[in-house]
Amino acid sequence: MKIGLYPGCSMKGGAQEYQESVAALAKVFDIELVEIPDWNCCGATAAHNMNKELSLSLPARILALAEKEGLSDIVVPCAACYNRLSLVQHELAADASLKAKVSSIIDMKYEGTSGILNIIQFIDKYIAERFEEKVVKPFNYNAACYYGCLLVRPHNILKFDRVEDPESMDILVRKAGGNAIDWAFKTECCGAGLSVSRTDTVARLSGKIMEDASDRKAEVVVVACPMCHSNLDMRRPEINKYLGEDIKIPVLYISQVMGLAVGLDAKTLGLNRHMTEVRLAEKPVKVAEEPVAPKKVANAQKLEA
Amino acid sequence: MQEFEPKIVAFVCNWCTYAGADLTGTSRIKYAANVKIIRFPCTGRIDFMILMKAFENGADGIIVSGCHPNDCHYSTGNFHARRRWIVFRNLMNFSGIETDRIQFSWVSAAEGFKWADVVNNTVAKVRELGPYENYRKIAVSSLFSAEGTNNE
Amino acid sequence: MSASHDTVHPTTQSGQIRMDTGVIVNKCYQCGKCSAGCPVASEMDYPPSLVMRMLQTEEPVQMEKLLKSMSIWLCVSCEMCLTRCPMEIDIPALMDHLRQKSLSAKKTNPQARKIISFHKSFLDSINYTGRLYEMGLIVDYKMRTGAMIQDVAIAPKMFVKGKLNPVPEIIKGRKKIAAIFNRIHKEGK
Amino acid sequence: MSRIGVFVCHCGENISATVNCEKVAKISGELKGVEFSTDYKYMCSDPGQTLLKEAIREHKLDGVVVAACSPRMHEPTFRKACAEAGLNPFLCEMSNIREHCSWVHPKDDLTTDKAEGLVRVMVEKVKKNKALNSIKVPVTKTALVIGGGIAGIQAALDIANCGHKVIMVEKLPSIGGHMSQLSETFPTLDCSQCILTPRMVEVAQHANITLHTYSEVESVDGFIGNFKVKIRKKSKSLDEHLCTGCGLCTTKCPVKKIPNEFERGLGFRPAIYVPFPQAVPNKPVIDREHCTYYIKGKCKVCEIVCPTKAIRFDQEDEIVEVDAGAIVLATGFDVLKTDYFPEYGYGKYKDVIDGLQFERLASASGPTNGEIRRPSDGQVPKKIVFVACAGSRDPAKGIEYCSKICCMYTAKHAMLYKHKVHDGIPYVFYMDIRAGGKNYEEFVRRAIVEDETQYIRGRISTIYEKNGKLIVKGADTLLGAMPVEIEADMVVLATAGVANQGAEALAQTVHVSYDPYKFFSEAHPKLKPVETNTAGIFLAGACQAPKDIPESVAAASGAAVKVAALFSNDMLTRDPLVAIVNRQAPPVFSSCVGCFLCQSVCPYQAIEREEIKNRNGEVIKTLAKVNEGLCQGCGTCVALCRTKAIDINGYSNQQVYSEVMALLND
Repeated sequence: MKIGLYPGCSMKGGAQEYQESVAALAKVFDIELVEIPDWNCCGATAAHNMNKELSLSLPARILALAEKEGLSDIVVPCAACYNRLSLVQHELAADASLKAKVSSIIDMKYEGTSGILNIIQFIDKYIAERFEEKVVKPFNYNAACYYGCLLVRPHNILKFDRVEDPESMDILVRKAGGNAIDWAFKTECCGAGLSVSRTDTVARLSGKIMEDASDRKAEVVVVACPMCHSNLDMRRPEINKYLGEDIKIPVLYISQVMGLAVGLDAKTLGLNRHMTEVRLAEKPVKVAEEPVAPKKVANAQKLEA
Repeated sequence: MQEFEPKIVAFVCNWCTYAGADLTGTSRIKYAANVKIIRFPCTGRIDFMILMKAFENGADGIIVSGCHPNDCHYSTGNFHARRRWIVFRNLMNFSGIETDRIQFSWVSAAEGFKWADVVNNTVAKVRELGPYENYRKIAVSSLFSAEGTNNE
Repeated sequence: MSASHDTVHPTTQSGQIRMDTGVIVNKCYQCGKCSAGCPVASEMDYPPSLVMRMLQTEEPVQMEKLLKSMSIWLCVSCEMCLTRCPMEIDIPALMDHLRQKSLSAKKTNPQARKIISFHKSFLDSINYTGRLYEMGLIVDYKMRTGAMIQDVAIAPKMFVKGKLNPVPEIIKGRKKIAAIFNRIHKEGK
Repeated sequence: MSRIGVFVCHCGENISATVNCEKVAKISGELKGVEFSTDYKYMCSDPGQTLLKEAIREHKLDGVVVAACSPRMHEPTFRKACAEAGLNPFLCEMSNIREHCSWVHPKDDLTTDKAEGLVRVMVEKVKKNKALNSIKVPVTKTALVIGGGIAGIQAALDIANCGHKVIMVEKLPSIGGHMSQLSETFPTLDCSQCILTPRMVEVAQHANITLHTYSEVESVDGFIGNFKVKIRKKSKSLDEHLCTGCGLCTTKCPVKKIPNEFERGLGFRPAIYVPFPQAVPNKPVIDREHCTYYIKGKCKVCEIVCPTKAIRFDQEDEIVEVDAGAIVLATGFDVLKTDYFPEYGYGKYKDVIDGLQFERLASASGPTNGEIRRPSDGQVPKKIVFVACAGSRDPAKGIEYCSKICCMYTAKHAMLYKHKVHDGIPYVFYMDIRAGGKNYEEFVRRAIVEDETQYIRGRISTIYEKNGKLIVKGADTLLGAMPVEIEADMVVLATAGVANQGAEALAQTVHVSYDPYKFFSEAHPKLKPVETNTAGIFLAGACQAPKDIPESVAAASGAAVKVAALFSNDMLTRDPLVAIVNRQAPPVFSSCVGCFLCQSVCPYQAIEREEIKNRNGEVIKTLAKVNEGLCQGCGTCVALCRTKAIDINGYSNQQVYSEVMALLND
């Protein structure tokens, strides 16, 4: 099975372990990930903050390249890149003249036909149903799934999961034998692109997130975005300084969690690359208990319905 | 030469579209003067002899408009009208009348703007189609004349 | 509804904004839900709902304030405001619009220098290599801001962890990327 | 040769501003069959009508065309004037040259031409008009009131006290509606139960009122004065005549943990239950969904303990057929399901409740006996956040309109809380305070000034739980939209008032129109607020739009008067604009061939079969016959009749064809 891959810059640098784990996981389920040849950066926050055309053109080129390769599905593990690519595809689909303008800027033919998958959609589509039989080492920890902003918003365009209190990652974690806890900061912002320029802000925002996670007895925070990861993981010293605590909860990529469950070793998954040491106490494999999903509707409401 | 001014007859129901057209008036929304309205109790009353009669007498276009589905003052009249319209469309095709010459629509008593739009769009459409003469040419005038339909 | 009803007036400021971003500022009825949910509102000089109000006034003075504000640069485009806005007003798009307006009018807030420099360094990195070269970015950023000591502590650790790439990845099509930048640059002129 | 009079109205400037009225009058004066024509500034004015009457007498007119405003406006006026001048009113028609001409076109010849055309059309129509006499139909002086809330109760009592019979149908086991759930009522803070219960009892005991609880309207046929209604009395599994309401069964029922609807899920009830202590009638029903006997086939404890042996497990639904002359809809409202707002965590966090639930907490007869205790752990909350506009004025997720009652009941809630928990702090997040009403604004001020309620102008973004507290994230838009975070013990959402779930279905059953929000539509937003577009059916209370108690009661009394007025005559006069089957001399009798297609399409079952017999009493022909009482004059039958045997007064084929030809041949 051949699927396009857009790793994005951070996976080549700060978030190599993310790429390593995704690749390893794909391999287990013999999926061939084809990197889009000669891909460029999507422009991230910088581009759409500074220049509209640029923020459209850079992703457009990527998609155009993918089309040239005839890659119908491209997985974009980085939530930020996923967000940019999806938005651009949507915006260009809505406006023909803009589409024409952009393809003249990038000097390439752009159709906007490729299916863009975030990491969760990718796993759901190509791995999920074959996953459980391959689980050898259930990941039985309390996991706080952190979705961040870019995976679910803007909902009217991405149309992915529930915009408030999403659950797709929780479901995957449960499949991996983990206990996805119910918590309040699933989609609160971590500070994103301000990581370098406003570290204090990031410390505060990410701090609140880590605080709630630890309050609710999370043993691990699971993410699907290098930016979230670097803020929650790399900025941990600042976070702990802000909170005046010493939170040691490691931050794992969803791909790493699922990798561990199917028995891949820490090194292959690049767990060693995290700034916050990943120390997960060995636990006796308990029968994966029925996860306590948050009660959606109170009885009274049920009866009315 | 001056532009062709189409003659358009509007057959509307008393409860929704007639009231809607009244609202267009009270809201002072302007629309083309080519349309004259004939009031019916319900679109269910409008049989297609009447439509044919209009064409025979030189109508270039027709608007049939009543209450929205489920809003009919008589609960089902507009459904009959809709079914009849489907049949009539085939008859029009058969007799070579462009179906665009008839605009069938729902305009509620609250849709003053919509009425103006319906009129203007129809006028524009019919203006493009040009005047309608064929029927008058072929119509055997006695066939549908008032006496013919007179029941006494 | 007839067309006459939602005609845009590019003569007015809000009409202009609507043309450029599709956002109708007068839709906002100041419920403040955006400011309530905004992660950085507490640090902003004008929280989102206030930004909306200032735009509604049509006062050049207010627009001036906004272009010189910190708010527009602190906005992290997390889209929370849009997600919860009862009127579905695309404030993030508005923020992008204001940022670019502020840049082209050369009115950017001095305190936003660091943020803007970061963005600039970021884009330059793309311009030169086609991709983001983190090490390069950081260095370049430090040159711009003079924040020499910032983060030097973690750099080595990152290096050890293989998180910092000593050599930039340069893509074959970098000339094409540069071309893109040029074309857009000319457009801007 | 007809003698028609044409009267062109200027309507002040309204018509004459764009239409040359004099010209219109002059031209139409020259039309064939027009005897007299003139124009006048205000035809509808008294001198205008006098002018009309005199002309009729003077010129012996046998037809009148008034070219003025919409017939929907003044047709009755001018027809009345004609009648007074001795001309059959149905020989008078109106040309709408205002709404359909002068107001929608610019001042130019085309507009005047169109006006002339419109007049010509009516002149031709009038030539074919027939003198008609209005139809008299008997009125059944019994009113059907659907819904037993405060509106229904008020309407029923008012009508009954006028000496007319009333049949009340209530869906639930008891009447009382939402008002019976309320603790105190604004702006006077008098106890809801105390003022409502006497009324409920009065209904039950009133000689003129028949009460059907636990019942629903199955179908409505007929028309004003003569409705035929089928009511489904759902089985209560109980012989009401034997039951004394001792309540033993309810105490002995083994199933006890069913969330109590009346308590909005804050309390529990058994499977055989009386919804609340003051219920009317105060007799239990068995909830078959939860009753062990109906689920497992055994139990019957209630039957065993019942001293009067009133339990009837095999009892079936009963269909009651009643005649009614008028119908009052008083089906009330519902509150928006709050799971529209996942960010508020309703249903997820026990201590986030809605307004009605708070009413129950504050109610002396409620699950906490009137003590404000939070559902999760029964603690007395020290900080409560009240969220106004939870769903109202929210096109994105809720409803566009303002629910109107929330501002007031939220202020009331804050007050009640403060009165019960003196050291507690009530916060109210609001957008605007809409306190238009007698003593309303003063009430809200009191809540703010005397009871020190913290009013914060801004909407909540999100609510989440943090070690036992509810963190409420809002902003204070009066402090530069500064973010506000409150650690509350409980949150009350002022959820939007929406139309009842069954509203749409009911509207279709009784044939009334409803708005996009499924609220029933009044006939006129200002001048006919309690009438519907269907004659004989009236509206009372919140089934029309969110209303508070005073408004609902006022509307109910209004509807009652309309019903009483309708019942004040034994006969009801109706326009004779109905269908007729033509009759001809024997041997033909009629061009009707008896296919009865008309019968199959008539929405009112107004077509009957008439058998024509010869001397020996043998049926020689069967014809369609229209029941003038039932026919509403939609004309669907006319359009379908293959032999054009059926026609309709006022819109006859002749009239219509003349109109069409006049309209097109100028």
